[in-house]
Amino acid sequence: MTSHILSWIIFTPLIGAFAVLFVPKNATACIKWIALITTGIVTALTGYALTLFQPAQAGFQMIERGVWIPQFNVQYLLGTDGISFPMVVLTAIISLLACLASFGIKERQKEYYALYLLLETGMMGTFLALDLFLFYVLWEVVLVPMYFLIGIWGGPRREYAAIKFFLYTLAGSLFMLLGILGVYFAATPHTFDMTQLAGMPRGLFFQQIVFMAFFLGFAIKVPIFPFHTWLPDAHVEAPTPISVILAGVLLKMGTYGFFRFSYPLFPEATHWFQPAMAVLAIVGIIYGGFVALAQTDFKKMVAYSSVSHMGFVLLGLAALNADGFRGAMLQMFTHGTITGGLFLLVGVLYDRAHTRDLNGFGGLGVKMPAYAGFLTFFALASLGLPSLSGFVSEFLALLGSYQYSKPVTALSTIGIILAAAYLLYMVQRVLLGKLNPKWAQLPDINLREVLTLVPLMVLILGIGVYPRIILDYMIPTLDALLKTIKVS
Amino acid sequence: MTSDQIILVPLLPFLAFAANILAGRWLKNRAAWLSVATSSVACVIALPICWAVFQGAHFAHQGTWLMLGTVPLKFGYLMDPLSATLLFMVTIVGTLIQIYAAGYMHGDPRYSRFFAYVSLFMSAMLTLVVSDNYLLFFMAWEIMGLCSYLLIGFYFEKDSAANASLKAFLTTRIGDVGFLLGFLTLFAALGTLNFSEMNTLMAGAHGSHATLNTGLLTLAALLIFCGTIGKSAQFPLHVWLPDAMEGPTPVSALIHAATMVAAGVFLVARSFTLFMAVPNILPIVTAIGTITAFMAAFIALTQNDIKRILAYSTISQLGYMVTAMGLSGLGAGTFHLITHAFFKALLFLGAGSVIHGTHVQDIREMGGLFKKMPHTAVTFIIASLALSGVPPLSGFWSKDEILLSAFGAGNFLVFGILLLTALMTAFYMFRLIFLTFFGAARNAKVHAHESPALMTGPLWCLAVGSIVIGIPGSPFMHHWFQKFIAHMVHYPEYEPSGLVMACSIAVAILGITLAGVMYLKQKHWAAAVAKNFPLFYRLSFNKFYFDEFYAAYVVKPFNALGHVLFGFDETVIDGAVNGTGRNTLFLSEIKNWIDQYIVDGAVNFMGTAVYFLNSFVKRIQTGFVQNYLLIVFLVLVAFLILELKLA
Amino acid sequence: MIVLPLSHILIFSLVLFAIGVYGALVRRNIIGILISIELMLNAANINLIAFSKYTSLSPETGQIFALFVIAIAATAAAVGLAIVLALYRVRKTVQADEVNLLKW
Amino acid sequence: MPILEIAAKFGTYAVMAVILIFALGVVTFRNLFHCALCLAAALIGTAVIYVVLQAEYLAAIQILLYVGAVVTLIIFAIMLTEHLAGKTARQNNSQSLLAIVGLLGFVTLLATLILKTPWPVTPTALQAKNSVMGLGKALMGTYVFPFEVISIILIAALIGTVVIAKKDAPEEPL
Repeated sequence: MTSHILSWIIFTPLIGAFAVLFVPKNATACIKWIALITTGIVTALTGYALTLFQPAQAGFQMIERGVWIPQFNVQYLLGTDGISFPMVVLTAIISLLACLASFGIKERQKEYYALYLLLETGMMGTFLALDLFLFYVLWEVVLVPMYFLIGIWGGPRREYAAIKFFLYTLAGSLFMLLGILGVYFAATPHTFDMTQLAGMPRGLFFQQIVFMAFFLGFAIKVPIFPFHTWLPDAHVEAPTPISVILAGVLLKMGTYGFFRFSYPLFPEATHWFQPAMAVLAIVGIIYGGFVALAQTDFKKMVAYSSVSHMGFVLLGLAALNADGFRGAMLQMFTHGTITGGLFLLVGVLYDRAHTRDLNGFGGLGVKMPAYAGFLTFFALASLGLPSLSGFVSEFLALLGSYQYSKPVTALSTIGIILAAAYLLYMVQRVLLGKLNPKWAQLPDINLREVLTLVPLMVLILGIGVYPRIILDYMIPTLDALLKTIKVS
Repeated sequence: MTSDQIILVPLLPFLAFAANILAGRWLKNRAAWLSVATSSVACVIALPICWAVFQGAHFAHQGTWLMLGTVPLKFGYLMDPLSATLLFMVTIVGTLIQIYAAGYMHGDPRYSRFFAYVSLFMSAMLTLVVSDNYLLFFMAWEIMGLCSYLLIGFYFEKDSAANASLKAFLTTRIGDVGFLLGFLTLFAALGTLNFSEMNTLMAGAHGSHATLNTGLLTLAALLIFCGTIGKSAQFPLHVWLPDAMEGPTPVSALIHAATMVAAGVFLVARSFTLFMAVPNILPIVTAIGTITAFMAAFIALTQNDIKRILAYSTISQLGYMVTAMGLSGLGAGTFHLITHAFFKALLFLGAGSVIHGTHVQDIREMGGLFKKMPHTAVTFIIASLALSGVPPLSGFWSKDEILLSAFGAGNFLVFGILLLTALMTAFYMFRLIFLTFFGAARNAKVHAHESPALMTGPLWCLAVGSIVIGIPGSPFMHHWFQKFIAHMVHYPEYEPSGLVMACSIAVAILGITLAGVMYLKQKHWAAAVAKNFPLFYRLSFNKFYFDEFYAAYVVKPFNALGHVLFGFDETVIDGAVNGTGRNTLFLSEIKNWIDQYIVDGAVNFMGTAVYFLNSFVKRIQTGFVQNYLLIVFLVLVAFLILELKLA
Repeated sequence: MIVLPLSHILIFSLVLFAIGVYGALVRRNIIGILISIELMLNAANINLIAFSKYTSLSPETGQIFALFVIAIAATAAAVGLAIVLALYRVRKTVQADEVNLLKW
Repeated sequence: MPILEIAAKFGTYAVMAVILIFALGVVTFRNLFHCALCLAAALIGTAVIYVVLQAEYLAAIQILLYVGAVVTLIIFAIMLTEHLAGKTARQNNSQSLLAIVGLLGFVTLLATLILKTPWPVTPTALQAKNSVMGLGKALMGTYVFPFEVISIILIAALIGTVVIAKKDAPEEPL
């Protein structure tokens, strides 16, 4: 099993999905536990892989190679390194917690959990595939269950949101497919193998074209302004656990793509595109912040805050230096945990009050003290309070971007102020002030919900206090990547 | 002795915080004692170390926290004269205030929560004091901001408290972002965030600016000073502090008078070598400090809320300290920081005691409380005398040092303004005292009573402190304190001047006398002044309209921009997306028409033709299985015959 | 061991098979058809065993296939009769020529 | 040629004839019940032929399975649909003439073919004694896969039969 640990991580959820399919649909308890245990096993496997992972080694590890379509030189090629492994860990944790959070879903549970587990397979595969073709297939695999999960279990405008999400991302991945084919045909011999493709020289013009194609695919997923409008709709309509997955993992697939494919494959184009990337990053940060400030829907506010926070990832990416990269990678991880937690908390409130209108709440801090504590914690983490993980990542991203451009950094700090403004304004509208008598009967957060949040809090606090626990896994790989880009 | 136990100093209150937040429901009233106990132990641990530093020792230790590029970023503690001084002050004042709070907050439903926050604050403040680099300093700084936010909004059911907490956090956050950018700039310029390393670099570069990027350093200093402006409530970001008085009074004493707001001044003191090394920055600091000192004192003249008067007084005194820093008076500023912490904490605690005893905050409803609350009144008057600068109380010595700095530097404009501010300080403090403690009771509904010993005890301790803490910096000890601080970094020192001292004493007595005349003897004078100088009165009473200005020109545009951009999102971007969708639908409808009538037409024709032919052939299909079977069989036979014939 | 010429056995089984086919073609009752099919299968079995006995060096092969055929025949009979019963329940008839849903 | 052998040979031919007669009975009797009995007889006769061909095990199976199980099954089915079978309605449809013609052609053709073909009869094979043990070994060795497939088919048929034949319960949402 050791030699195929990555395959096990990818396909265990699929096995779980099949198991769910063989359970009668009325045995909901059984279905839930199968799903939970499956995601638990995946987390355990990831933990086991963590012990096998060599943090000091820069290249790909635990490689699995198999022939898939020999005619086109397509391989079943898996591997991990300091960029993908933190994402795998994040996916495993978020999937497990979101699965626990899914226990509140009441209708069509069998289909829900089957699709949910399929989704996890897709996500894991996306982060672990090193063959471009395999990557594309798994990238698309994510799309399909997501479409159904939003479209069936979503809110009132779910069809619109699901179709919008699907078409947006599909349009993006179409460009990406073109890019992948371009890379494939330009390579001699034709190959999809990342380990071989990374070192090959390519013409600048070709790089620029294909970089743009990849960029569109990834930018929509991140999402980067102006491709972000699917995000608020999808988030608002999706059921809580799916929002968590969406914010926690799916958005990271875009920025992961930059790290894994765009940068090592097109180093010259990366330098060429650096200014545009930086500008898009600030626009995202500030724009997302301002729009979040204007929201009255709790979930939409968190969704736009994601746009702003993912801007910091982009900022770190645009910096093209060690600190920026570290900040971006760390921000990917921390944003997953923090925003995931915020969405869980929105869900907790929505399950009780059946509304997300921020102006309709007020004074809940009195009735729900524990909930208030959690919400305040995650809001503070999100606004980048030092000693919580969000601060470290934003600090590193800013430090990186500062070395690249001072005005960019100065402008993006507006985002930090805005984050404080919209998050604390949200806290004030929900928790503080006079208790709205309508909510006098709301029960406080329950044990299951607490269980979904506490691991995230531990991560946030742990990374915030001592970020090396995770940064040491990333640094060798990121430094190697930086060298690749700089040398070329 | 090893100095590593210094780590325990911030850690112990943090443990109290963790215990109170997690187990507050069971701890109930014991929460306070947990906080007080940890704080006291921290004090006991800290004081010997401080003493060692006072004797000339110097401790530092660090460990790697993060890798920046290839440079390790090390976190550690640094015990030098500056941090030892603050550590001494913070642990003592903090512990006393917490003891007081145990009495003051008695019976509050969120009692344990309160002490959790206060312990967290203590932990952060102590971390800040002992930290040896900007990043750790900033982290502690931000957590203090959080505690401030949480404690201002402690009575969050009140909308005013909720708003005040938000305002406080956001306003200071603006300064903090400047601070963040500031030390990023510093890192870019120097490659280090460590205070000691910075001091060494600055000292080495002294006189030869060529080795350092002066422009970048100036920018860094300016941005770092933004942090001070936000945290120490300097003009123009001072607006949050008066509103912060919505928090419980011990919080006002601890956070918004003695410690946290002083951290901004401490930041300048920490960065003093930087500020000294770059030109053009100190005048800005002086200007900001002077404007703040004067403006806040001027506003305090007409306020009626007991805590607000004290809040503006705090702003004004912080302005004094910043001015001192700007005039290169590191010793004077730090000295005033310490003395101010004692007497201002005392004032706030006294005010808290008054509020606790009367349940009103408006001084117009008080009066004649001296007899009913003797302990409170006496200690309050001691603190006010100290603040007004009456010798030999502590405030006199420190204020005198600051005035001397201005005088010695030859900056007579600043000297004059500071002197005027001192006059106003004495006036508004004694206006407050005369209205509160003397005269007749103006509101019959107020039934005042003296506070319990748990509260008056700390009052007396602080009163003693307010009296004696000035001694180390006074001529009686040959300005020992200033010389002690000067170990760290060299700055201009001035000979004590009798003229300055005389001016200082004169304005203090003048202010007190004026207040006495106006509020005890000739009571109609106050109204007459207000009437004759309506412009000044209104400016003062309405706090120079800062809040209104910010509301109209900052908050509103920000919100409006948010809505505009959201509208852009909804209409333009989504419009484009949905338009694409709609156009595609339209195209597909055209295609649908073609499909239906042209492509399908052809297909349907084929179908019709086949149907026509089939009407003959279909007769074979009888529907009887055995017919089919027979046909199959016969065909089989036929094939057999055929096959054999061929063979 | 009784030695008959192989061709005799084959002709016997051929006739038996032909009788079965006849039954399958002409019986109106579906059960009758099934019975006739059993006859045909029997004839085939005889052939299998005879061939294996006379020509092969491993006489088991034919027997094993005969076994399989018997097994399949049993299932066929069972399923077929079940269908007949279901049909009877629905249509109240077991006559093949009264069921002509396949008609044009 | 010993007399016993001749007798046995003719006995065999007689059995064959009897089988054919019973088979004709199977396809001609009007009463289905009689048909089933004829079938049983024909099957028993076939078992005798198996014995002649030295397939004793198969003969046993033939009787157990065919006569014991299948015929019983058929009789049950007949009885369940009895009130129709009891009426001795016309049992043959209108295509019997055509069928007979075709069949006669078929039989003639194949019979000539059989007689003309030089069958590669191996005398050694005729002498070989085949044991039940060999049969079992082959079944569990070479033919184990088809054997398993057959068992799956059996179980599927078993379930299928139950599903098809059971009375329709009131429609339940799946």
